[in-house]
Amino acid sequence: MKKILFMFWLSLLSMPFTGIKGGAYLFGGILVSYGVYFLLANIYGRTKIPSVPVNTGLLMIALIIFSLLLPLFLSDYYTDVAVLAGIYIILALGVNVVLGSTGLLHLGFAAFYGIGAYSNALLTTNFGLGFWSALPLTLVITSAAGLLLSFPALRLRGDYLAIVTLGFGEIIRLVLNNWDSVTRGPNGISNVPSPFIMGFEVGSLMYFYYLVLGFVLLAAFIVNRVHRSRTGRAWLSIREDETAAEAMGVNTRKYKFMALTFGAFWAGLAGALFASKMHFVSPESFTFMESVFVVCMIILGGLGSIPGVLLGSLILVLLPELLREFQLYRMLALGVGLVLMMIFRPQGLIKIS
Amino acid sequence: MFLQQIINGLTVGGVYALIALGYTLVYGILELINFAHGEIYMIGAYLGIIFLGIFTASGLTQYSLFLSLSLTVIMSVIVCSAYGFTVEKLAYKPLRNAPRLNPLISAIGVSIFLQNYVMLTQGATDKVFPHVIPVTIIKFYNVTMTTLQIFIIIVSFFLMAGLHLFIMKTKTGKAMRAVAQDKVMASLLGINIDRIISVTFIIGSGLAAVAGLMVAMYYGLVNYSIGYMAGIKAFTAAVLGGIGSIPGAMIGGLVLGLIESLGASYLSSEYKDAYAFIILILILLVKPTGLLGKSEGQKP
Amino acid sequence: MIRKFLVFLFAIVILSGCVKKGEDVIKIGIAGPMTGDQAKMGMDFRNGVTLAVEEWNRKGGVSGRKIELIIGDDQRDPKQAVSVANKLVTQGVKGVIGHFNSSCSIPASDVYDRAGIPMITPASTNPQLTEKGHYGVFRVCGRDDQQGKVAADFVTRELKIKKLAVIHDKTTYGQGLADEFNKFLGGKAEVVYYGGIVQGDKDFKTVLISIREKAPELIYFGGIYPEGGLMVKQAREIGMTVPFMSGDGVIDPKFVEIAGAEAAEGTYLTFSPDPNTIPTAKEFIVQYTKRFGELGPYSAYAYDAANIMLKAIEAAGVTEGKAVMDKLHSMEFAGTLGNIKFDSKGDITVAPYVVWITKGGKFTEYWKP
Amino acid sequence: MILDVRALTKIFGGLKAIEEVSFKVRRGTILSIIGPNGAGKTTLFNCLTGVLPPTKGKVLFEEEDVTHKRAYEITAKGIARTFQNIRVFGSMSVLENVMIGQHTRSKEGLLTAIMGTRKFLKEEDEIKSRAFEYLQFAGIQDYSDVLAGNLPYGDQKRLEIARALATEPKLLLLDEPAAGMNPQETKELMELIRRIREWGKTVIIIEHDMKVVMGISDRIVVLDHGVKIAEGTPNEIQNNPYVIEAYLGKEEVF
Repeated sequence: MKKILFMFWLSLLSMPFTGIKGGAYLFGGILVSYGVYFLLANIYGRTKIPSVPVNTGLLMIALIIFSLLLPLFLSDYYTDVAVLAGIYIILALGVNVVLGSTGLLHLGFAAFYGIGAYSNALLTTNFGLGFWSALPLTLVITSAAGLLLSFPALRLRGDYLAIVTLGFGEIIRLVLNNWDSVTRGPNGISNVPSPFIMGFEVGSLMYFYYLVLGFVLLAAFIVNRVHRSRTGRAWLSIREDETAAEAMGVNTRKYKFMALTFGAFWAGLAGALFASKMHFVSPESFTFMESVFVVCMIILGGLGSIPGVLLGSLILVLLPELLREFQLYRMLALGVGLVLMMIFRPQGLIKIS
Repeated sequence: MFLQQIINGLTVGGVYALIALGYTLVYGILELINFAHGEIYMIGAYLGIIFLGIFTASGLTQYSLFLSLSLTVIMSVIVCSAYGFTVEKLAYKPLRNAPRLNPLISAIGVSIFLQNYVMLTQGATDKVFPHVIPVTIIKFYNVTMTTLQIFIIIVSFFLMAGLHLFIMKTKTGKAMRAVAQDKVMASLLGINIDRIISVTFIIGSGLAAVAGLMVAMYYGLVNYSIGYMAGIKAFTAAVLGGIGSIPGAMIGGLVLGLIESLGASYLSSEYKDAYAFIILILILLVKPTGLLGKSEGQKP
Repeated sequence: MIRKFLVFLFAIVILSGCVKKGEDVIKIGIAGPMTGDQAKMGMDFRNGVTLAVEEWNRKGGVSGRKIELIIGDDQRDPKQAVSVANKLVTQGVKGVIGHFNSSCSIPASDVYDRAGIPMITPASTNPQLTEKGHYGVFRVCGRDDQQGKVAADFVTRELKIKKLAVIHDKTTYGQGLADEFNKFLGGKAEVVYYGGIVQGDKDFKTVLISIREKAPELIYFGGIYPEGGLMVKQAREIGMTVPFMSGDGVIDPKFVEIAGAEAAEGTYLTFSPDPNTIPTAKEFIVQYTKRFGELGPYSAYAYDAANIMLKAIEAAGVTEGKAVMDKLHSMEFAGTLGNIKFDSKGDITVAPYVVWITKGGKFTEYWKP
Repeated sequence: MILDVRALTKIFGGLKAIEEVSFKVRRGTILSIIGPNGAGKTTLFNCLTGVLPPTKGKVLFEEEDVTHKRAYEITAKGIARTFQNIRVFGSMSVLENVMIGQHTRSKEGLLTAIMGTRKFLKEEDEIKSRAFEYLQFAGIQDYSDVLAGNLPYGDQKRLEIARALATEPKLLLLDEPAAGMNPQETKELMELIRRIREWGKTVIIIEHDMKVVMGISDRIVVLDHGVKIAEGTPNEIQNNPYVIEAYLGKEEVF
């Protein structure tokens, strides 16, 4: 009864926006979906999503083989989506180092992504560098940006850090939009060339797919290695309890530095790939929502877990593409999803192994 | 020109200050950056347009503009407070004992939800506030302002003073301060923490609704995305003044409004949105407690 | 979970392989902002194209084949635009009407170019689009440099203004237009203020106050109607009476609604000639208003773009991209807004811009170059 | 003298949490710090370990001034601690918790980890086997793969001690190790602390359980309202009138 009253309250609240009829529909909708949920929960006997034991090794091999074969029977469109998913995975792996492993809620990662994309675009179009010669420079520039931001970040805890990184992200976007002489402002930079491998242009989507896949594997491999090393353990300890970590001899400042720089490094790589895939960069691609989107991927998959990052990125990139007709409701669902995840399953879909 | 910019800055700053109060109240009590607060303000602005529309359609506005406007304000404040109350109950209360990051992420989720909820139900295009309020332009020497501007400045000050008195003098206000100081102690003294938190959200949301309404009237234009930027700026204002401090939020809001106005006119208007962030970062680096914040005894 | 997900992925792969391309229809893509804050523009544009396609289908289609419209929503986000373009290509469209925003059309044109599919945009006015040299990119609207030139001519020759201020909204469109306008002034009038504002901002008084100090005789604004409307309104509130001038992004009934009829009075806007005064457009306007209500600023362009695309396909006899593009380059088309012929870049040969004025809350044609 | 505390003072916004506290600790002994709640015992620990910067005074560790060093540096020099309210790394495994303790005693960085060099692998193996030894020492080796947060309370306390020992300290600070333990667990804990001393480590304990304090301490320091009111052997303290007064009416101690 209390629940029904509560649903009634919700529909009452919505009435100024949805009208009386809309409010009534909403009431019915919530009631029905709650009924269905109740029924399902009764059938399964429990309401919680069970955590899945995953045999990671075997699964990884299967996944790699699967992704190697994938473009052979995918249409261009889905290859395109897969490439985008790959780029997001790399970006999310970077954010995962900062948020998942070290526990720093960074809401400005789009800035590093953007810096990576713009560095690549500018170096290749203005200085005639190729993708490969521009890449190391791009990575140095983004890592340096990450290092630069870690100075203020080191002094702040928790939510203050979130808001400062958010501000940093917005400042970078404004600079990209307003520094016309370099970034060409809102027009963006077009004609970013494709990468060449041994004098052979990786123009076709399928080759680009393999290039991105290679980078994804490399990133996952490296991040995983670091995750399980002394450095990774130090990061985790900071996430768990900063004071205790420091008391255990972990130089928390230094490791936060490292995490932010290391995370920015991958964001830079993702940005460079994004630029050469789209052949075009503009400030609109690096908004606050982009940062939130990546954070969502990690939260969905499970903080700090690498398979979780893969799963989270895939779900959040693929689902909206598959359900393009429901595009409008995508963000709505994302918002509700975040709240529900925090309340019912804060550890993400995949449990940290 | 300088004086003109000051008046302009005060108008904008008054609105920031009203929203900032909501952040400061909630942060003081829950230590949570209520990311969704900006959206509550946006909802307040929409509610104003919706209710005024209803009253106009029912003929009330033609009968008495004053009555219609007052009812609009009352209804918007009530419904908006209900939104704030519900958001707290649904999205923050279950997370009260979770790690600090979780309610923050939940708040971001609420913010995304509310933004898109309004977009879906009210459309993505700008809503125009009906031109019902007669605007008179007042001019003396070189400075021009509208009656609405004066109204906004006065209402902001009035509400801020009212809130200050409420917190200082009333029993509920004192309870709020006690909860902000020490939750455990307050509950031992028999204060109902849940009720105080609800009251906090209701007051904050009500103030945001007034801010939203005034902005809708002043600019005559509202869309679903205004909450994000206004929310961030109001938060900056709260931090600028010292988060948790009520006079701080007021001063922070006004100072931020002035900085934006002067920055946009003397430096560059293209970077107008960046000033708030630059100030925010500088403040947090140099004096994290803000202008009026007290330094708390650090506890590890 | 993972296993289910893999099964899910496989299912998608298999399903996408199963979709057979219906060979008896010709698919035409239409891409623009169907949702988001410019959804109204997208809707006008979609209505125009729908009307044209329905007329063709009623006549029996193109060379006996019916036309099927596939709608892509780019939400005016360049990244989405590329994604939508790829999707349209995969679905086998033979031509694309779109995109709407220059910032979307430019990156998307690369995708269509690679796939050998012609595109005609009804609204992207940024010169860069056709300057890239893609053979299959066309536009039925004018270019910002043409629009900017008309505005500059009007200001210097007709109004004989000596001092003016230029503001833009820092977008591809707004800044592009303002820059072109600036260029064509050619020093004949002094620009006392030049600067950008933030799109989405609501408070422009600070900028206007700075401008007021410089006492310009006219303010030129490159941008779209919400900012345009607010700016005019706020200028009047601080006692400025100077006339405003802007481009096609502002010519929308909402502009007057936001600014208020009184404040908007006398604002000059560059835009294509009034379709109501063009005899060839009469039939279209009747049909359109009957079906969808009031004409949007780009409805006629969308209608023309669709007709031109279909006519070219019919003339080519095949749907193969290159052949259609050849026809588009060589033929002359009778559009509602006059005859259209594309030059080698894909732009229309006659600049169609005139100056409108806002009077009593309505827009009327005011000056022809 | 392994530790020499000289006139240490910590002020929180006007409130003196500890005031001019001085004492010395001899190598290889067990020193207990007792006092009523709010006497400043934990604050003293926090100042000794660099968690909080002291307002005034000096801390000398092995004749070296460590007063304003940061916590991790002090740990590296050889002072380790546990916390009053348990602070294990809850979502890491028990073994990983202790491996963190080895942080200052290992040095491989990011690059060698990425490349997986032989040196790196060797060090990882060493860390792991040593961590396992500490688990054995604390008697919780059976739980090495369990998430630390899922351990029962008493075992979490042991884990904290094992983790602190893994930093290979010369001086170990234990903040109320017996709090919340049943008599059997307390007995085992005392045994563990004695073994730690036999291992050649110096130990400082904050403890309320007087059985523990009197049973294992070599010397006792008594704090009240941030001031040291007495110091001596268990016997001397038991008979000290100031101490009895400080405790009187508050807790029944003896």
